[in-house]
Amino acid sequence: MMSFPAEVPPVADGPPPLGEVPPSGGDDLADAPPGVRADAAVARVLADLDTTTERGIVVDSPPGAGKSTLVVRATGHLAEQGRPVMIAAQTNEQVDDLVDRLAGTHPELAIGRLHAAGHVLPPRVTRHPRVTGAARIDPLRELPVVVGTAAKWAHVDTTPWDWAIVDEAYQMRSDALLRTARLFERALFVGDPGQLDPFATVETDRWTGLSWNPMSNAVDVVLAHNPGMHGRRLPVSWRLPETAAPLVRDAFYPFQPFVPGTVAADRVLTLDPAPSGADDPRDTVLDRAAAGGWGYLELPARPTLRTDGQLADALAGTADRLLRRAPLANGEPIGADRVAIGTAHNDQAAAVRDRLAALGPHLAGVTVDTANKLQGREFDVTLVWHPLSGRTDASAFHLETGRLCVLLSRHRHACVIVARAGIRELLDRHPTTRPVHLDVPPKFPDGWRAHQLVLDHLDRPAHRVPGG
Amino acid sequence: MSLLTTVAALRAAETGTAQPLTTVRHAHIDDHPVVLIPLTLAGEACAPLAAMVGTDRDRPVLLTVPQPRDRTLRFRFAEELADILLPLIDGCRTESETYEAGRPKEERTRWTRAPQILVPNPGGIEFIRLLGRSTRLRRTDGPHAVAPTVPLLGNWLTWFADRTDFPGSGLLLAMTRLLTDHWATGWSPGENAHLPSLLAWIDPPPGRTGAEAALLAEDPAEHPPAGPTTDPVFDRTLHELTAARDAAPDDRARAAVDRTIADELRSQLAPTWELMWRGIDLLRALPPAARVPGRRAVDRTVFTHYTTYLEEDGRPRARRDHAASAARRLAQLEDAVARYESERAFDDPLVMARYELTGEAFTGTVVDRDPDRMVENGRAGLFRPALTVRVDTRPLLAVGTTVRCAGRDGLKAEILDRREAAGAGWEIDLQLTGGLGRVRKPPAPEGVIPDLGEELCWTTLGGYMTPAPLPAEEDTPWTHGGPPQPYEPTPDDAEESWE
Amino acid sequence: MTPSPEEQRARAAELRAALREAIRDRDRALAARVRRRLRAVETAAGEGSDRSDAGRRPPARDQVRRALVLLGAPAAPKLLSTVHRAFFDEPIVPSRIASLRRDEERSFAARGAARAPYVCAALTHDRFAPVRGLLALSDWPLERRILGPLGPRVDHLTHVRNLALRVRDIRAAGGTESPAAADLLRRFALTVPGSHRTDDGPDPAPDPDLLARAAEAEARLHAAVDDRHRHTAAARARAQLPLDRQLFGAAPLQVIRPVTDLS
Amino acid sequence: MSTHPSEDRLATLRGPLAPEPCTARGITALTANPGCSRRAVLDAAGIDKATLAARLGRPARFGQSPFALARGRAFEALVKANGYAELIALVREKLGVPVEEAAVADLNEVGGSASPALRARETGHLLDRLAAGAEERLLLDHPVVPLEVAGRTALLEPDAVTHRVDGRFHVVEIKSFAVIDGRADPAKTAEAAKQAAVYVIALRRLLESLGHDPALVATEFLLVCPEDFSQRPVLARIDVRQEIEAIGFQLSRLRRADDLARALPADATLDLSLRSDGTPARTDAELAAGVGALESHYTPDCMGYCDLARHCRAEAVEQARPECLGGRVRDDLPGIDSTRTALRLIDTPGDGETLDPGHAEVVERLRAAARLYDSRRRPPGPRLPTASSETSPDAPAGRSAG
Repeated sequence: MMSFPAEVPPVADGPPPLGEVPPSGGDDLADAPPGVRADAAVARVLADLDTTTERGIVVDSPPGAGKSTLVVRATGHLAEQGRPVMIAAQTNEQVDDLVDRLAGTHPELAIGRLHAAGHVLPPRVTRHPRVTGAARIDPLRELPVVVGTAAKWAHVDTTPWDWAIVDEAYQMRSDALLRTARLFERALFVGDPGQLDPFATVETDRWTGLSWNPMSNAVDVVLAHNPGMHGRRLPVSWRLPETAAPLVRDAFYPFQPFVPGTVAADRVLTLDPAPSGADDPRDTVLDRAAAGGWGYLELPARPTLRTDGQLADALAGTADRLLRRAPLANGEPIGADRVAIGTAHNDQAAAVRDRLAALGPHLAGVTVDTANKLQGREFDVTLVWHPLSGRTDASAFHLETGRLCVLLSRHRHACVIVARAGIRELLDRHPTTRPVHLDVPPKFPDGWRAHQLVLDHLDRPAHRVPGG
Repeated sequence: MSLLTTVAALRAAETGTAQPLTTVRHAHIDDHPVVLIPLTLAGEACAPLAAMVGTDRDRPVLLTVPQPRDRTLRFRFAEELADILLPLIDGCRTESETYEAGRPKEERTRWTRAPQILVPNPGGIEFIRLLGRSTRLRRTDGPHAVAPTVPLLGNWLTWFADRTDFPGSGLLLAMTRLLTDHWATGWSPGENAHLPSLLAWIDPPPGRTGAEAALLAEDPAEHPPAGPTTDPVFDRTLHELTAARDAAPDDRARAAVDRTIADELRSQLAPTWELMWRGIDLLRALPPAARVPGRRAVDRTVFTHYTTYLEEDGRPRARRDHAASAARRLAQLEDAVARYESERAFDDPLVMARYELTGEAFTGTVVDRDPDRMVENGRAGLFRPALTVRVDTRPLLAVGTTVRCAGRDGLKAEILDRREAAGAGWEIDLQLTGGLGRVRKPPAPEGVIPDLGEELCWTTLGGYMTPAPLPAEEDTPWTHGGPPQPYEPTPDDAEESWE
Repeated sequence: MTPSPEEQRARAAELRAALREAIRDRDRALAARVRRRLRAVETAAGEGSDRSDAGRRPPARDQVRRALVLLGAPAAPKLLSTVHRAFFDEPIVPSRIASLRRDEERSFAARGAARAPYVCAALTHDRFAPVRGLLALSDWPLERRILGPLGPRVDHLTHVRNLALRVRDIRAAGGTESPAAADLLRRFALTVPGSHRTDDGPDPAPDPDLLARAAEAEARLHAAVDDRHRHTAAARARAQLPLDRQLFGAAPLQVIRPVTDLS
Repeated sequence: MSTHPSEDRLATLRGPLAPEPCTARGITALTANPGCSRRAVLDAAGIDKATLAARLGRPARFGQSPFALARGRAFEALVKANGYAELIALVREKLGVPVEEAAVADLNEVGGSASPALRARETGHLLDRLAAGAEERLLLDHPVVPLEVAGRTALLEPDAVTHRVDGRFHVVEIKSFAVIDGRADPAKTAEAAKQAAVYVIALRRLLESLGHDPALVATEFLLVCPEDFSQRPVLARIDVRQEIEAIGFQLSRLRRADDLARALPADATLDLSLRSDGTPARTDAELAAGVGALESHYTPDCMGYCDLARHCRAEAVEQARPECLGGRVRDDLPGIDSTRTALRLIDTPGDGETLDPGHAEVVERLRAAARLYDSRRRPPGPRLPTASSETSPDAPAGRSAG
């Protein structure tokens, strides 16, 4: 066990770091049922839209807390009052998803889908009759709702909207906001603060400590210049099961507490029994995950390449075992499309994809991707390549809190983590050392501590299965 | 960095000799580079102690500050440096040429030369940045007046330091970086930052391996550090001499100590001066890469712009960037990084090999071609000649990926299929989507479509996005703090005591 | 044949390099030998420092006394030197202040009050030890030489006020203070609240009268507590200490236990 | 679980010399390369690593410049001069301390004595009274605070501690590196932050031992540095909760050194003492054996901070350990402990040796890279036997190439 000297208080007891969104929204209802708390939080944001005298609102949403629902309801709320709104999301995938949901919820609403020239809209967008796609703003400008990627909005020149909604705002780089901010008077920023920060292809600390650092995320920048803006929070995760929410909250959201919207009995994962006689750790770890939400398959310690073949085998093999054992989520069959495998690096994902392809076509629908690309997505069961597996050092990239958070918070039912043994020792050898910049508060939670907390949890006999 | 670099480093460790990382030189080495080796006083932010500077290997100029804590002597150093550098910079403005740029295209003029400063290491670049910062905001009037050349030098040094962050720029370069870009040693990157050892690895004296010579080159008595930090043991000598200077009873005695200090500093700088020129020789011996002149033209263009700016406006850069200028610079930097990375790969098969290893590029032989292929698309159809390429290693790029041809500028293709070939290797089907000239149906212009048996490299590198426009400074939106106060140097900037 | 100056310089440079080698090798004996040879060569070449200039300067004692009288409260050597340069044209050589207090103590022991006032110590209010690095005048009352917790601040304010008033007087007499004095005033003005006319940043040329008043104003805030400390402590010191200890401070505490044993 | 036997073991290893004093900088070094057993034992036993390195024939190549030392001292003196005038001005302006607060305690000396033990006792008394609200001090100059480290008491000396900022004690560190245009060297700032974290831990433990709430010590510290190119001080508040946690964690696992020491052979020694005639008590070979018995975890970064690094590097080069070439190369050769092995595996594909399945993947990749590298590279070695004469024919003949 990890032991801290008694005098050093756990980080979570300290004051929230500077610049943190002050916790509010739903806390006065701390004892109310999750549904009531969540509704109250949304209602408060909608009320803010009508009454705020500030230039915007920031809503922090933990994983699966109904961020999209909020965006859809806020859009409907504004449209109802005849207030046109522009919406910026970060990827075409996100925009198409959002348009689909908006049009599904508000079929009467005329929606503009602004896209790049040459972009082909997917069927989930084109099936809605009231959605108009265009590569130029002119035919869309008068529609009540126009949705596009931030990158596309940056090229648009038109009169400003009164309100904008910026979705996945923590994934948006400050310079992207700078390119689009002239298009709106006020904005509702919605996003998940626990996920990966946007990245740049250059390394420089020329702008560190500046409130408008172009490499920061959009929310940090806008809050730094508008300290009076409301910070709201969605208090209920509808995605994460009761088995996952407390760990994810403690490890990644120490200052933005949330509760699961369901109890264990609402999320039942059942599997056919493992083939008799075979004492296969892959089956054992799946059984543990089905029973307790988490499974931790620990392969023998060994320093490995980033693309550890045995680890890729174990992940693909476990996915194979899972789908062969007729998994049911609350009695509904789980298809390959409801299963994802998350990695830290692209080449790891490629290695897993190769193994899956070799195991047969029934695995073709399994999503395999890096944490960056899995942000914002949701599955029933996820399998995770532990970012520190087989490493000889713990670099800042691999310790990054957001990466582990994304990987461990995509699932509705269960999550299986696969790693080489030895992560504990690795963490012991690589305590947090960060360069310290004036005027840049430390980020909490730091990756080292988050990894320790997660490992403490996974190391329990209820979850851990020695493999191979 | 790449596995290829690892292999080169392993071979270097094995043979005791540095191994090449490139087949050509990717940096411009000027015919008349300004070599500048600064030394600073330990413990101070930027207190110049000495510099060896010049464009002539046999005529280094030594500048010294015998008492670095003396503000007057520091500014005398800045003046002396300005007296050397400013004429050299000005000397690049003798001939101009015209070129086409902009949209719509227009004819513009630029100088045919641009300055190039070479310093030993990244610390030298940092020195230039700081010396630029500490001199550009000085006033030439009032109680703390300095010579007019001092703030001008500050502007230039700041500009050099700002430009050096752009990969591919050849205006201000650090020798250790230049060398480690082109050679791998059997030591770690940290140890390679020591210029004497690095050069020993690359070009050891007769009778020794690079590894042996590098170890010997760590001795500070033989090879003083290449600056700007000094050898702490040497500092003891200097400390005694500056104390003697302070205690000197008269100007004559002080001048004597100054001479001794200059001699001692020269002994610390001269070995590095020689190393710098050996490094230049080594780099010059490499053939320049094809795109080096193009990047140098960019240097000359920005140099021309800056000379114009200094003549028309000339205000010093503010202490920190504002929101829009920061974002603009970030966009330019990201663009420069992408261009430099892919240009290097296109120019150099050994660099391209790094991308082949990671699967971002592949080299193959054309085994089949359909030069007249049209695909259906409405009435006219699209002209999409097809190629089948045989490769040795398993292709990692997915179907649908766009690739560019390394040897043929502009030739672009889409991967249609990939499969294991009968016999050995793999085959990749490509359809050409760009670089066919303006023709919309066969035949393609002569020589555009690769021939059977031709070996070519294809890669995902080389697609650049034009970044979206940014607001003008005065239109900075509320999200980023609104329009900034335009920067005007304050009396405080000028007064900031330099002691 | 005597070596040429160039030869001597080259020889000295060689010896300096040899000295560095000895230091690197941690060879102290060799380093000492080389250093002696170096000194010899330097002296021969006329390069060494000539420090025998004491005779041309007034005694440090007088300089220190003059600066202390102007400052009006115990002060550190650095400040004394700066003040002397700013108001009496030349700095006091710090090395000569260092030994001054001990010399004065010896002199007092030998000749008693005859040479008064002596340059003596300021005392801590609790144990009456000499305050580290501060000098005072023996004709000042104990109350002025004893520092309680507020003492350093109050003394600084006294210095500020007295220097500001001196500058005011210089100007009133139609003179101009030295640049060093103006500089000192500007620096001090940064440390006293209310010494600037405007709120938008420090005044490049603070008004000495305003500065003096600001210093007095802050001193008044501390006066009650500080005076009490001084008076109580001074009364105790007079009762407990002989005259020489009242001037030069009580003997230092003895260390009774080894450093590592704190329990 | 008494620590006495192992403490004895560490003391035996060290021999008759007194242990090196344990400083804040030494404690922050615990977070640098905590995987190194050699360093852990040497530090726990209080061995003078610089002397040891010299005895092993590879003296450390760094040291502090007299200029840097003088500058550090001068800046601290300036900040504290004139009754702490600059420091008081800073806390008033930046932290809103009221003008009434100006009481100070100079703990550099107690009753004229500079004994650290006396000063520590005085610091304890004063902190006790301050925490209880019985006294008020804005600043404590150089208090001395004890911290138990691996069975020894380190007496630590923060540059200053303020009380009266937000009602908590704040550690003040005065550093002479510059803050230029609002930015300071992040590595130096990080080192200052770690040192401050050590002081915070020590102060919290002291307050707790006095029966006060340890949370009275703030988890941020005040960093005072010169601004731009001037001597004017500026103040920054820096949150050190992460550093407190990292150092607290390393302090909690210091027992490891005892276990490591106990595992050494009985005759192992690290005794650097000299006999009365000035000759070493132990031979250099005995010392080398003692050091050799402790496993090192050399990385090139060690060269930046560890006095023994050159010895460890020579050892690692001798063994052709991949980490000599940097972390990048080491990561490319997982599980392969020497570059010679790596090269043999690359260059002799058909030597019939059955590859460890864990290595197979690594070797396959390396071979692919080596094939590409060898086929694309230009001929090795310099082509410049007489480079200077090619480029500048008039160069003087005497110029040396080395």
